[in-house]
Order: sequence, then structure tokens, then C-alpha cells
Amino acid sequence: MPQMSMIEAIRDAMDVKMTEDPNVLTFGEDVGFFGGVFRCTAGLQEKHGLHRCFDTPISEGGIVGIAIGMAANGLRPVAEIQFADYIYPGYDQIASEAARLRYRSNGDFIAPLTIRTPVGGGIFGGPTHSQSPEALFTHISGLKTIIPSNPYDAKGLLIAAIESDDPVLFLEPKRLYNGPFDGDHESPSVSWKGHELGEVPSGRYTVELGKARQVTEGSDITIIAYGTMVWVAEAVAKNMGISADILDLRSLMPLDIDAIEASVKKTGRCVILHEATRTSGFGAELMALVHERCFYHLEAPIQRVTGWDTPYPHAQEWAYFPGQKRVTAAVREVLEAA
Amino acid sequence: MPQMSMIEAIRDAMDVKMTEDPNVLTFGEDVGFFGGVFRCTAGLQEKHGLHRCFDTPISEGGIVGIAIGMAANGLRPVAEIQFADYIYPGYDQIASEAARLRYRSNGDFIAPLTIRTPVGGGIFGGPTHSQSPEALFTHISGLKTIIPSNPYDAKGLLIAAIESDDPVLFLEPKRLYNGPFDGDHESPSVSWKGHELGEVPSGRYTVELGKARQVTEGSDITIIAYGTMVWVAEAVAKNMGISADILDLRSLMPLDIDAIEASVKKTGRCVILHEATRTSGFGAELMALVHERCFYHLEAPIQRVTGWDTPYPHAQEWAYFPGQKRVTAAVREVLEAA
Amino acid sequence: MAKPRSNQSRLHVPEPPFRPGDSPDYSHISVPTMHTPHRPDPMCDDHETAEHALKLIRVMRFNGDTAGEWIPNLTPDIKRKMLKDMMLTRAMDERMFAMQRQGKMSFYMKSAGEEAVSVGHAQALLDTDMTFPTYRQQGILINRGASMLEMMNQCLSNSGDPLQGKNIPVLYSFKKHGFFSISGNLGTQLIQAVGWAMAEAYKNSDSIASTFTGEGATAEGDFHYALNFASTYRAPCIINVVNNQWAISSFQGIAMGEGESFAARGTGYGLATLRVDGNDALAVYAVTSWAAERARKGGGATVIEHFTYRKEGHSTSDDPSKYRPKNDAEVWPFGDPVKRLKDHLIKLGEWDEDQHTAYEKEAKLFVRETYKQAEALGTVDSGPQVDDFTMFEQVYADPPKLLLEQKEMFKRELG
Amino acid sequence: MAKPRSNQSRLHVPEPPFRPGDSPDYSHISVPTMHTPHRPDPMCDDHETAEHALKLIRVMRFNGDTAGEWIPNLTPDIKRKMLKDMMLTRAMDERMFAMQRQGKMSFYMKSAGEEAVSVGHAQALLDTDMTFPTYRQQGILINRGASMLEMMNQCLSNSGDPLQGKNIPVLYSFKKHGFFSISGNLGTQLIQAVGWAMAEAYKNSDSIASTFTGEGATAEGDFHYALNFASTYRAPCIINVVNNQWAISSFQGIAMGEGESFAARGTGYGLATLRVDGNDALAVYAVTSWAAERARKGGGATVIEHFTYRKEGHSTSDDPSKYRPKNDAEVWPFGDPVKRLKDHLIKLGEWDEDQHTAYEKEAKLFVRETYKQAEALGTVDSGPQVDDFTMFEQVYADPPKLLLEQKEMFKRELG
Ligand SMILES: Cc1ncc(C[n+]2csc(CCOP(=O)(O)OP(=O)(O)O)c2C)c(N)n1
Ligand SMILES: Cc1ncc(C[n+]2csc(CCOP(=O)(O)OP(=O)(O)O)c2C)c(N)n1
Ligand SMILES: [Mg+2]
Ligand SMILES: [Mg+2]
Repeated sequence: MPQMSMIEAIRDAMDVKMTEDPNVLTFGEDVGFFGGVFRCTAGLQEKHGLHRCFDTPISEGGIVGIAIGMAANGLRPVAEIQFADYIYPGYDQIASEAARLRYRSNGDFIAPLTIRTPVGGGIFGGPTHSQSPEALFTHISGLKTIIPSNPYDAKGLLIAAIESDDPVLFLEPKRLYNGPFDGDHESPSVSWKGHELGEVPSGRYTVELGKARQVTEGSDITIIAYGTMVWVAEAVAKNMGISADILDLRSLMPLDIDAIEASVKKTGRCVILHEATRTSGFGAELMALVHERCFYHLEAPIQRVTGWDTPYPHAQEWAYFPGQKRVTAAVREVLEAA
Repeated sequence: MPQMSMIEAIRDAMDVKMTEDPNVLTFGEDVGFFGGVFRCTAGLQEKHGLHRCFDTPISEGGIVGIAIGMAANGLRPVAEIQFADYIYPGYDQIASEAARLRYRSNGDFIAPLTIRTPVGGGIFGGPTHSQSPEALFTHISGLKTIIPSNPYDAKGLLIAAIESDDPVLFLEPKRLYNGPFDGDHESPSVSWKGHELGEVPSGRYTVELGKARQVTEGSDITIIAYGTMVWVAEAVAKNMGISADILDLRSLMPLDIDAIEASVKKTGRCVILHEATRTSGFGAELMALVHERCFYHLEAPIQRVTGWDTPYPHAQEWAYFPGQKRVTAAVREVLEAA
Repeated sequence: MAKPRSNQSRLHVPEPPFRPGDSPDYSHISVPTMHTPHRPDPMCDDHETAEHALKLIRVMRFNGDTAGEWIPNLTPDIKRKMLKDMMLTRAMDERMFAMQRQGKMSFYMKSAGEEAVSVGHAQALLDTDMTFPTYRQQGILINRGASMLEMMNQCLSNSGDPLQGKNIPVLYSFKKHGFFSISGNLGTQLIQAVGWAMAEAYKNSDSIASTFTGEGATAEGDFHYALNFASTYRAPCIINVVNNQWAISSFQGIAMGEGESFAARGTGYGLATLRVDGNDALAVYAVTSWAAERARKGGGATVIEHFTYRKEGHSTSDDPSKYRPKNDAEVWPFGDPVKRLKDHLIKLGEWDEDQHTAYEKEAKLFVRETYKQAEALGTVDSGPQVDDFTMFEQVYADPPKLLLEQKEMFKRELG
Repeated sequence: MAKPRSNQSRLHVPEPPFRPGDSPDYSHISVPTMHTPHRPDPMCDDHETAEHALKLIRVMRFNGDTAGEWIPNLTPDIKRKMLKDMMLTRAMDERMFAMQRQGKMSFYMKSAGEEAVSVGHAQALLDTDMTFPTYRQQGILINRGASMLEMMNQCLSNSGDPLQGKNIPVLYSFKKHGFFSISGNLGTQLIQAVGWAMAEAYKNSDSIASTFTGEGATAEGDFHYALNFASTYRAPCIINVVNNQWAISSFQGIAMGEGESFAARGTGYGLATLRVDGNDALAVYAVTSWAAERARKGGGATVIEHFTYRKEGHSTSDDPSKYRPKNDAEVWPFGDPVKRLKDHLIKLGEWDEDQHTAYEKEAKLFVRETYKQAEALGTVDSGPQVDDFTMFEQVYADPPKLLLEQKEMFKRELG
């Protein structure tokens, strides 16, 4: 099976779909000739033509706006927003338009577009290259929000996103682009080469939107995570030597609530992880759902481990990032609670 | 004491501040000569001059943008966004700029502006005149989010917002503008006239940002609400004849977590209400906080009663609105749970 | 002109020339009669249209004659159709307004005074061209033969509403008539239309997109996105700015500032720019044909400013006498669009007063009968209604489990 | 010019004339020598500047002579200061770039080739005028005498960083030098500057605001907001578009489309518009003085396009040889801004090669010494560092309880 980094897997997903479906095209800032600042579209213009992979003006609202018009007109646009931190000028077009077009026209028009954008910290990007704004999108009915944690899922989910008749926000944890990251920034970086999840089939395959991945099976505790935090969770469980059910959500909306419910009912203990700001983060929703469904099975209060209620600082990046230490402490507390 | 509607109280707050502080000014779409589509600024242009209360182009991003520049330059702008449903073109200026200016400049520049905007349903406004987007703002560190439920609080909170050195989003439940509303749309409308909370002192006074109002004191259950839902909660408790601690949050961020914690620890039961879309609504955060702090005191799972995960429909407005029936059922379940 | 109101600071805030109580006098607005600008080739360099952004293209004089280079080649039949469409649009607007006042609808928006813009424009497009209208181009639907019953059902949110009550009155969606779902959020559809047009070019199709905004909403970022992207990708589209002088209570100078026209906004982007007398249906037809030809042939987008006047309130929620003189509409120097086309047809000998009165009656009757049928299908709060559970539909193509659960919760709520 | 690359559809996508491997030839860009447009009165009607949006205002010829109506009245001392500021800016940029390459900083952005824009502009403003710069106007700080040590501390996020590590390198904030906090979000400060300027007018002050954007970021909605609001309220400000030909890898034609200049964008808004040779420090000074006078006297805003060239990569994360010919910067026909001012001063007899070499050395030395001091205060990952707990500060004026609790959580985490 071909070995791919997450960047390559994402590129391959677009390549497969562009090859198979003339209605698929991709565009965004620096996406064309240059191939994207993270190289996710490298080579696509040369292979598929100038009109199928091209640069746009620096205008996130405009990018989403044309994608909606194209999608309503039968195309399957994949728009790149260079960093999720810059998605806000396009927020109105996403929340008021892409997500609402089907509803307000009662299905007369639809907007099957995909918006790809890198999220998360870990590259010293400071307040404007590190954000994880997923919760601002999970509150928007009509929109799907996806976040892969590895090359295999990234390709399969992105193909499923492009094929979905709903608008999809596809968040790419930039810290995972070139390899898994367990939150320990002091140890040498690892690459996807040789990693099991870096084995990516060629051609078309999909990973269903709305199904979580069971990372490890265990009985002591459920750890719910997505994106970069999946790897931190795995490292913590391993280092602590505990038997944890780790769920990689992959899809925040639609959510695999069945998997979550089953796991917490089994373990009775739950920790929720995300990198985003704590207050009103997606962890709050997860906690609410677990509380509502598993209250009588809980043996300890759920805990969430998150970024702080501050912008993502530059120099204090690792003090902000919810690394193994913070996660371990929470897991320990939850395990030890009566 | 003067009797005021919520509209009058809001207008009076601006009038008091404009009279007392030449740095206070207000602007927005139709705010000037006409006095605002809900009449909240009626008469202010005539009284204080064209340069202190004026119309703007239809450009929510521009409105927030100039407010930031003015605020950084020593003024205290109060910007109106005509409906909260139209705030999204200004989202980037609010989330990336107003909320972040102090942080990213380490206090070198600040943005003490107030953004007023009507929220909520109940006027057959359909998908684009009914939204309650508070959760999209409570996730933004650096921003304060306020929502009054009556004229007295509205005036005191708005004055406090204008005086705050932080940017404040001031949400006005439009269904309460002219009178309290208990969620029963079939009974005749009530006005603030003669209502205790319609008694509004003249001149300057403040209601502290971050302090909840104890609406009723009780021992059976805690009902956490804000905006229109406060009145629904009160009606439900009364009709059910239960002894409820009803908290009107008034301020979502900063949050009166002490009041919440004390109440739930006392009652052991909790229902959370909001009109907004359920998933990733502010109710999720409230539920998470109560869970984290009061887990061992809870005698039943917390429930939230909310709008649905759909846009706010037009004809089905009352099927969407979390009215007394929906709230009563939840309160009953929580009370009856073992 | 009225004197500017007092302003104690150096901050300049523009004000309309007249306010309630003033006697409006528009003699400062010159009404060009013969000197309508020349008609360049539709594939001309955009520079050649820079002057057109500041002038006013007209075809009909007030006496019903036509003059200048823009006279379109239209049969009397088509002109009569246009007149009738405009009259029908007006008749429907009037009825619906009255019914809203009787509490049958939550809301309504008329297009009185602007019927030539929608009808003249639609008449010059092909059926395969997608329009992206605002809430004041119902004339497009009338011109394209949409079912008035369906339109009324939408406004009433009744059991026959194609949108099943999901949206507020007037925010139609008629894909089958090339009429894009109207957004309640101003401006957003401008850039979507550009995307639609880019898709047409991408597919090597001949169709184009045509999008509308009020002059007030040109201040939104989407207007800039639309002009910019249309320019960069030479998108085959028309960007129409309907300058009806008023946003809600704000006069056009708030959006315009020190600019001279809304068409001129396009000049800096290298787009073709035309400014047309929007009360002159033939001129609207003429500029639309020009722009459509340019777009179809690969010449890119045109910004058209339709200079007109909003004769009535912004919507049923508005009372214009609060912010402008009561007789402002009457003294507005460009006349009424229906009367102007009528006078022209009469001058041509293709129409007369009797026919006009007869069709006025016919239109009224048709509207009344259609409304009756519509009301029989219910209104937003009485008669047969949309099933409440439809509110859970069309949120997604495939609804997530959490949403399906909410549907169950609602079932339990109903007991 | 290179032939356009293949495109199998009618969708037009603009491409730069040259790509890696091509031999760039800019002979199609005319370099105006004597025919610089005339200088109207700063309080002229905005129309009088429409042609200026399409021409190029220049003061210095390549031989060091000055010509035309825009020659500013500057003493040799001031010109020498400008030259030195430019040289110092460049010396600092070079050092910081090298230090980033050595891993001392996470990131850096040079302004090579654009020093005349920032220095020439700043020199023509008053100290009370607030500038809203992007990350490529560090020359403003140098010109206004900011402490280079503080600037370097910011870039290093060290213990002396005035921003205490909160922001990435180069995104300075120096209120005391009239230098607004730079946002990482492109475009946003344009409309904020208009608000700042409106506040100056509101307060009846004489100060103005001056704001910057790259040509690429003019595509953001904020650019439109800025032009529109500046026009409506006649805000006393200057809106500078630095057209350095490149966004990151996108050439200026992506943002420009079929337009002819970025200055021309302002024409449709009724703003004054000037286009200047941005490599000509005296011309930049001249147009800035003109626009500042206009703004200060109540004439409203001016859009200035500074036509220049980004000589190096977009940032330390970029490699321009991937998307443009390696020697593109060298063949760019407008020369180097430092050399041009130097040649002029030499021609005047107010500077010579020895002085130049000496100051080059002095600047380098000063930068090196200052950098040493800065590094002694730490870097982002070694030496004395910002206390981690400062990350909880300056989120709010008065931190909410939930945030204070998080601070406690973090304390516990550290053990
Ligand atoms: C984004 C947004 N902001 C504000 C509004 C509220 N609003 C509805 S119509 C209107 C005035 C529009 O004026 P104009 O663009 O001139 O169109 P007209 O009504 O004159 O046709 C306003 C402010 C809205 N619908 N959307
Ligand atoms: C809103 C936003 N979108 C995208 C980016 C990423 N980005 C940073 S600089 C840049 C290019 C800017 O080009 P230009 O405006 O020409 O300025 P220059 O770098 O040439 O000075 C881009 C796309 C950003 N910082 N902010
Ligand atoms: Mg209008
Ligand atoms: Mg640039």
C-alpha cells in the first residue's frame, strides 16, 4: 500500500476526485501554481489544468461565496482557507448561506461544497495561525464539520466530504500534516513514513462522515478526542498503562453519539480533550451529551482538558497547548474519583 | 420612579451616557434621523447632534470596524447591528479584532466598544430575524456577552457595558422590547407599564456585568435562563407550583458561576433554558460547568431545553420556540428523577 | 435644497436634501432628454463605458417618443407583454400589501415604482440565465411565467407553500424559473452569482448569471467580492444595483458618500459600467441585452445602476413619512414606469386607454381570484397549515441522529 | 511576454507574465521619466485626480536628478535622515532574517525593496498622526525613532518583549510612536483607521490616520468598507496600497483582475487617488504630504498606490524561486529605493560613496550590537523568557472568574 503523509493523502483525495469527476475543482489563496502554503494542492494545476486548480484573491468571503454559487450550479468545489484563523471574513457566507441554502429554499437549491482549512497549534504560529474554531461551526445547523487525525482517514473523509450533498467544513490539524504528534514538543518529530495509518490505498475509498474511530479499546475510562489530541490521548494512556477506550471522533457533526454513549456506559468514566479555548468549546457539547445520556453510569465527574480562555499565545505556546501533563492529571483524577 | 419599556430603558441608558460623556456616540443602520427600526435611538440625534447619533452604510463589518478605531482612539462608541442575524459580516472584526486588540498589543491599545443587537424569535421573523447567536461569542476570549431580560437591568447593564474597558456584545431580546413574554403566544401581549421591573430610575446607575439576578428563590430545582426564557421559566414554575431557584444570568461572559454553583448545590436539580439551537449552544457550557462543579450534589441529570438544530422556521415558529410545554416537561422529569 | 442640519463637530455626516415638512424640489437632478450617451459595441474596452457610469441611458422620452442609440428592436407584442407584466406585478403587490394589513401575512414588500427594472431586465435574458434577485424583483417571476398561486402560497406560508413555511414572505425560490433562492441577508448573493457564472464558463456553457442589490447593500463586503472576482475571472454575469434612492430610512448618500454614481464603483475594477433610467423599461431592456451579449461572448461582467425610486415604504413594517416628505415620490422627476411604457405604446398606436383600463381590471381580478385560491390553502395562522414536523426537514441531505432525536422529543412534547 | 498556459475551459484565470525558467522582460511596463502628472491643489475636486490613479508620480530620475511638479521642499539633512532610515531598516531586516535562519526566531518578514514607502511616508506625517501599518512598514518605526532593541525583543519574544511573547515576530505595537498594533489578519486595520480618523474629526483635532494594505489584501471586504466609510464621512485619512507585485505566490493580477491600477479602485468612491513610484522616496514623501494636507483641511481621504516590488520572499517561510524567475527582482525596471535616494544625494553633492559605505558599516554595527543586547534578554526558546503566566493577562481589563480559575489549574499542572 502507498505510504503517504497527511498532506499527500489530502492531495491524493482531491486528485482522485478531480480525475473521476469533471465537476470537482479546487481553489484558494496560493493554491494554484504554487500548490498551497502547506503544499496540499501541489501538482494539481499542472495535472488538471488552470481552470480546475487556481489562485484566488485574498478574500475568504469571496472564496466561500463563489464556492456556493458553483456548488448550486452543479459543481463540487473544494475551497481552501489558508488558515482557519482567517475563515471569519467568510463566516457569513458559511453560516448564513452555505449552511442555510437547502433549508430556506426547501431543497430547491443545495450547496455541496467542501472547505478545507488547517487548524491547531504547535508550530509557533501565535494568535493568528493556531486557532481551532470548530465550536463556532458545530453550532450551525446544516453544516458538517470533519477533522481527521491521520492520512488514511484524511483521504477517505475528504472524498466523502466532496461527495456529500451537504456543505462540509474539513479541518486539518496542521501539526499532524507531516507526522503524528503526541504533544511532547521536546522529543524529535516523527513522520508518517512507516506508520500504519500512513498506509493509504490508491484510488477512491471513503470513510463515512459521522463514524468515530476506536483508537484503543479499554475498560477503565473513555477518552474522547479529535485531531491532534487523539495522539496525546494515546500517549497518555500508554504511559499511564491504563486500559482506555479512546475515541477519535473524526466527525463532530454528524456525531457518532452511539459510540460515545456505548463507551461511557461501559467505562463509567470520561475525559474529553480539545485544543480550542475551553469556554463554549465543542467539549462543552460533548460533556452535555455524555451527561444527558450516561448520568446514571458515571462513576466520576467527566473532565475536559482544553486550551485556555485566551488567544493562542506565541511564546507561551506549550503552556497553552493541552499536553500530556495536563491530560494525565485529568485522567488520573477521573480514575481516582470515588 | 419613571416607567419605561425596554426600548425606552435602552434609549435612556445611551441618553444618560451621551449627556454625561462627550466621548459616547452611537451609530448603525437607520439609527440616526429615524431612530432605529426598533426605535431604540429615537430622539438621540435631535438631542445630541448629527455627529453623535448617525446612520451608517449597510455594512456590519464596517460598523464594527469604525467602532474599534474610535474606541482605540478614546471614544466610547455604541454600535447597533439591526438584527443579530446580520452580525456575521462583522464577525471577523469582533472576534479577531475587538476581542483581541488588548491581548495582541499587550494592553498598548484597547477597544472599549459596545455592540447592541436584537436577538430571539417570537415576531414571525423566520430564519433571518430570530436568531440567538450568543454561543458564537461566548467562545471568543476577550469579549463580554450580556443579555438583559427587563428594562431595569437593560439600562443598568448597558451603562455598565459602555463604561467597561472591554468590548461588550449587548444582546436585546426583541420579544421583550415592549413587555415580558411568558412563551404563550396565544394570550394577549402584556406591556412593561405597571411592571415592577419597568420601574427605571432616572440618571446613571449600573448593574454589574457578571452578576446573575435571583428571580425567585426555591429549594426544589434550579432553573438557569437568560433573556426571554427567564419569563418562560417564571411562568412554568408558577404554573407548576414548584419552589424553584430561577437565575437570570444577565451576563454570559463574565459568568456568575458562584451563584450557579451555590444554587445547584442547594437544590441538586437543574434545568437550563435557551432559545438558540441546541448543539453547541451556551446551554452546553452551562451544563458542563454545573456537571464539573456539582456532580456529587446532583440528584438527577441536568436537562437543557432549547431551540432545535434547525434554522428558525417562519410558519413553525411556535413549534421551534422552547415554550412552557417543553420547559414544563423537562422540569417535571428532572423533579421526578430518582 | 434644504440647509444642512447643525453639526457641532468636524465629522461630516451626509443628509438627504429633504426631510418631512420640507417641500422637495428635484430640479438639481437633471433629466437628460436627448443627450443619452452613445451605444458602444458590447465587446468594447471597459474604458469606453466609464462615461456611461456617470450619465443616464434612456430610450423613452416623457411624451412617449423614443430617442438615441439604445432603442431596442422589440415587437409591439413584446412591449405589451412587458407592460402587462409590470401591471400584474403592481396589482399583486397591492393586493398582498392589503392582505398583510388585514393580518393574513406576517410581512410583505412591494416593488412599486421599480417594476420596469425587474420586468425589463428579465425580458432581455434567456430562460437558462440564472437570476439572483433581492426581494424587490418579483417582476422577474411574473415575466417568466411563474405561478402566482405558488408565489402567494409562499407569502402566506400555507399548505401549498413550496417552501413549506420555512421562510418569510417574498423570499421566493424558483429554480425552475431561473430565480435563485432569495436570502434575507443582504448582499450575499452577489458573489454567489459570480460563482454561478464562473461555473457556466467552466462548463463552456453559454448561460450567464444576473444578480441584484439595492444601492444600500452595495456597502456590504459581498459587493466588493463580486466586482473583484467577476473582474479577475471575467465571469459571465451582470451585477445590477437598483438605486431606488432609499435603503430603509437612509438616503442613497449614506451608501454613496462622495461618489457620483453606483455604476462608477465598477470602473476601478475594469468592468463595463452602465447607468440607466430604471423607470424606462425599454432602456432597462436595452442595457441588459448589451450586458448579456458582452457576458455571453466572453467580455466579462457589467455593473448596471438602475436609477429609480422606491415609491412606497421599505416593507409593511415601515412608514416612510417618518423620514421623507410625503409627496417625495410624486415630485420625483422620472415619472412612473408603468405610465411611461403605456404612453409609449399608445403613441405607437399599439395600446389605448380602454385597453389599459381593461387590463388593469383583468389583472386585479386575476390577482383577487388567485389570492382566494391561495387563502383557501391557508394562511400562516389559520386554515390548512404546513405540518410542524416539516421544520426538521431539509436541514441536511441526510439528517444526523441528534436531529432525528429532536424530532422525537418534539413528538413527545406534543403528547 | 510568456504565452498563457493551457486552459481547457472558458473560465479565465489570470497568470503572471513570467514563471521560473522564463527570462523576465518588463519592457512593456513603461517607466515614465519626465511626464509625471501635474500636481493639483490638495483641496481639488477628486475628479482632478482620476488620471493620477493611472499614471505614476515620480520625483527622482534614475540619474539622480529631480523633475516635475511634485519635487518636495526638503533640506539635505532630512533627505539624509531618510536615506539613513532606509539603510538602517534594511540592515535590521538582514540581520533578523539571518538570525531567524539560525533558529533564533520563529519567523521574520523583510521589507527589502519597499523601504522608501514606509520611510518616505512617515517622514511626511506628523508625530500625532496614527499609522496602521502592515508587517512591511517597519521603516515607520525606524523613522520615528522607536527603540530597535524593543523591536528586536518583540521579534525574539524574550524577557524584554513589550508584548510579553503574546504575538508573533514583526507584529509590533507602539502606541507611543503612533504605530497601531499590527494584526495578523490582513485588511482589518483599514476600516479601523477610518474609525480612528472619524474620531479625530469628531474631536475637532487636526490629526489624521494613515493605513496600509498590500495589493493582495485589497480583495478583503475591509478595503471596501474603508473606502466607503472614508467617503461617506470624509474621514481625515490616507489609505495606502503597497503594490509590491506579489501577495505570497500570487501575482498582483489575481487581486487586480481587469483593473488597471489599485489607486483607481478609489475613483468610484469619490476619493482622491494617487499612484506613486514607491521606489522613489521623495515622490512618496510628496504624495503623502499632499494627501495629509487634504485630509487635515477637511478634504477627505486619498487612496495612494505605492508601485514597488517585493525583492525577497514573502517571509522566512517562503521561497519565491518556486513561483517567479530568480532574477525577477533584478530586472524590475524601477531600481532600488536606497540606491535611488543615494544617487540623488550624491548628485546634490550632499553625500558620497565613502559616507555611504561608512554609514552602511555603522548601521550594521549598530544592528549587530543591538541584536546582542536583545539576545542577552533571551529568545523564544532560550535564555531569560517571558513568564508563562503572562499568557493569562490582558485578555480582559478585569479577568472573569473562570479565567482566574484556569490560571490556578495551570499552576497545579506545573506542580
Ligand atoms: C446583512 C443585512 N443587514 C441588514 C439587513 C436589514 N435590512 C433589510 S432591507 C434593508 C435596506 C436595504 O436597502 P437597499 O439595499 O437600498 O434595498 P431596497 O430595500 O431599497 O431595495 C436593511 C438595512 C439585512 N437584511 N441584511
Ligand atoms: C485574512 C487573511 N487571509 C490570509 C492571510 C495569509 N497571508 C498572510 S500575508 C498574505 C499575502 C499578502 O499579500 P499582500 O497583501 O500583497 O501583502 P505583502 O505581503 O505583499 O506586503 C497572505 C495570503 C492572512 N494573514 N489574513
Ligand atoms: Mg434602496
Ligand atoms: Mg503584495
